[in-house]
Amino acid sequence: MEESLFEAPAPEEQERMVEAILFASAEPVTVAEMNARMPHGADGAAAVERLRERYRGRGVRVVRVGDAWAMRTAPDLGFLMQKETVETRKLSRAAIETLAIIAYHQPVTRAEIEEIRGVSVSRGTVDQLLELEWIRFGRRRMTPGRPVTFVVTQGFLDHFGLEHARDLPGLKELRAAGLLDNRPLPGAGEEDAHNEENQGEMFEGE
Amino acid sequence: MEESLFEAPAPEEQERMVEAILFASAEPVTVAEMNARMPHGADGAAAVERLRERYRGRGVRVVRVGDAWAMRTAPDLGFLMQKETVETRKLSRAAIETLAIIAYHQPVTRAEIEEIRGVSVSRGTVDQLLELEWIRFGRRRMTPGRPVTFVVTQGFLDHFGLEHARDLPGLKELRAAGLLDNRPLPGAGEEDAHNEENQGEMFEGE
Amino acid sequence: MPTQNNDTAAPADPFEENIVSVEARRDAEALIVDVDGFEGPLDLLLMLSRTQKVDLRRISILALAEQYLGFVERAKVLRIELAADYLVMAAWLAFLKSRLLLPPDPADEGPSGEELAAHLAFQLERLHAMREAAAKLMARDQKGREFFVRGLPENVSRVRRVTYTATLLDLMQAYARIRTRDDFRPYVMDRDRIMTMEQALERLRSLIGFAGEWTELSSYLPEDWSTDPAMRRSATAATFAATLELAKAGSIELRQHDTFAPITIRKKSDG
Repeated sequence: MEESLFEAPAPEEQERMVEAILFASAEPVTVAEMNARMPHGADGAAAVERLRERYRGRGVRVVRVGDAWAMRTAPDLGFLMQKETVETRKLSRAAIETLAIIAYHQPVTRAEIEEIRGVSVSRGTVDQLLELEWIRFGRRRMTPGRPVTFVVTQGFLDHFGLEHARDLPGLKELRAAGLLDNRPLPGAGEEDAHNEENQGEMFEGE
Repeated sequence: MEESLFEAPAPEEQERMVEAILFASAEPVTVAEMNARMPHGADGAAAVERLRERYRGRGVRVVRVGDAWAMRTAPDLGFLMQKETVETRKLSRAAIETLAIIAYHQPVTRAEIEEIRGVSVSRGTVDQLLELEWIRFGRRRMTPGRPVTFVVTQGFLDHFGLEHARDLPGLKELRAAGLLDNRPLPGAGEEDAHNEENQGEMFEGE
Repeated sequence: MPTQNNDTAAPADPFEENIVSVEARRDAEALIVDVDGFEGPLDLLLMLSRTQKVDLRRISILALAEQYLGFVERAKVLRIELAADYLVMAAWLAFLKSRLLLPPDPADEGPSGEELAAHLAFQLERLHAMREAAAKLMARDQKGREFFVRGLPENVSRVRRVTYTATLLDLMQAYARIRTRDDFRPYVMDRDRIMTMEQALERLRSLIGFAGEWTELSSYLPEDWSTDPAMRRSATAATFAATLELAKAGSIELRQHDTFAPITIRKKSDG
């Protein structure tokens, strides 16, 4: 193939380019935009039509959205997509603190968690962590009242990319790694923790 | 061919399904997850191999990332994507070197990183790499003090387009030259008890 | 051809003779000025080793040690402050140099000069190799730079499931926050066996009216506070502070005959 400064890329190459552009774009892309991004002389309109043909009957389709183009999964395969539409929210501070205490101190009773956090642990917090399958009940403690203990699960280890909870760095290591600020964290005071608890175990959205 | 109520979908249909699943996800998807989402009896591993062949030479590729798979645009078309480029935080030289040492020597302790670089790992370097999710904690080393170790993640492989940690550039040569050995200072005691463990664990899993 | 890779050919004055060419000398001077640019002694040694222009595996550690010591010497002349680890390395290299130059003492235990030199050479080679590996790594095609992920989020399903997520950093920071909360607490006294000066003052005020004669200070301590040593100390200090306060206000007089003698107080007659 001849290489020229002003020669347009081969049709197959233009098709590849449109394919990559549509795949990576966060928004549907107009033909004008494609042409602007491709080398001089490329014909986005023709390329996108060929691409649409190529994807006919595949698991992914090239679809027209207004005067722009986009790639979408085939509608008949929507049942496979449930996992892609989960909404993720950040855990509340109460929940993450409770989880951290369980991870570092397991097996640990509710009373022990409360002692470490300095505030009572609401039912909702523990329920949520149980529901997420990040914690489970451990063996009962052989002390008066035989309280249940909590431990972290395999799901917890998977989520946090750990092989074992004992691989979590200790306080000294956190400090050495610079993960522990030596200045007060915003709102690290105790009244603050109480406040939060009073407001109910609300989950902060992202 | 067996007749069954739970017969798996035809191979072409399985390929379409894997195509849709990979296409929809920005993150790599494991074969186990594909199988869990596809109808009973489907073979994600075989389907994804066929899909990889189909996309060979296209503007989008099917790539392996550890034990997972993902779709990514072809690297030679990067020039079309200027709009998509997210300006990533520039890593310091210390962070880049620390990352390379973790990748090539994993699992590696902080003390070993410092020994190799000849300076202490500065505050925030490890923090930054953890935040990028390029490194994570590995198993604790079974030596006095049981120090935590660092290993690279699937996110690291994904970012640098590596199938496995063993595909790191020049790894074999470095190992052959003995440059990945943990050689203690002569007369500095037998701190190399973990050497064996080191070699065994290297580039296993993930 | 390398000029300095023979360990036995040590120049008479290493600080002068070590740097042969004008170019190398200029390089070395640039090093001095740029000392802040180095990440520690090993980094500096690696840079110095380049002036030998040989394969790192064939480098002369003796020559390198001399270069380094020369560097430290010139830094001293130029009154450039070197960090402690540079000086530690200098001391170690001076030791290594003497080991390499002197015939081995059979009574001497520990590794030989050659073994130590070989280890240093290994460290330099390894650091160099890691730098090259890092450069190769960064030169690879990277996500978001050469290749890209799917840009358009899928919205095909009506099924919405909320999951909660947290990162490892969140977890560790939460734990650190709890465990270090006490560090950040404003300073408060929460020992309970403490008598405050206010308490002592109140007690003294009510008692002092009866003290027309000189009375020992210790007799003013509350009875139940004199048994426990910790409580006695606290009560004594508080009561003494309170007497000073009352003396300042002019309501009592205060005297002590000798160092460590008992302190006595009495009500000021016209107070």
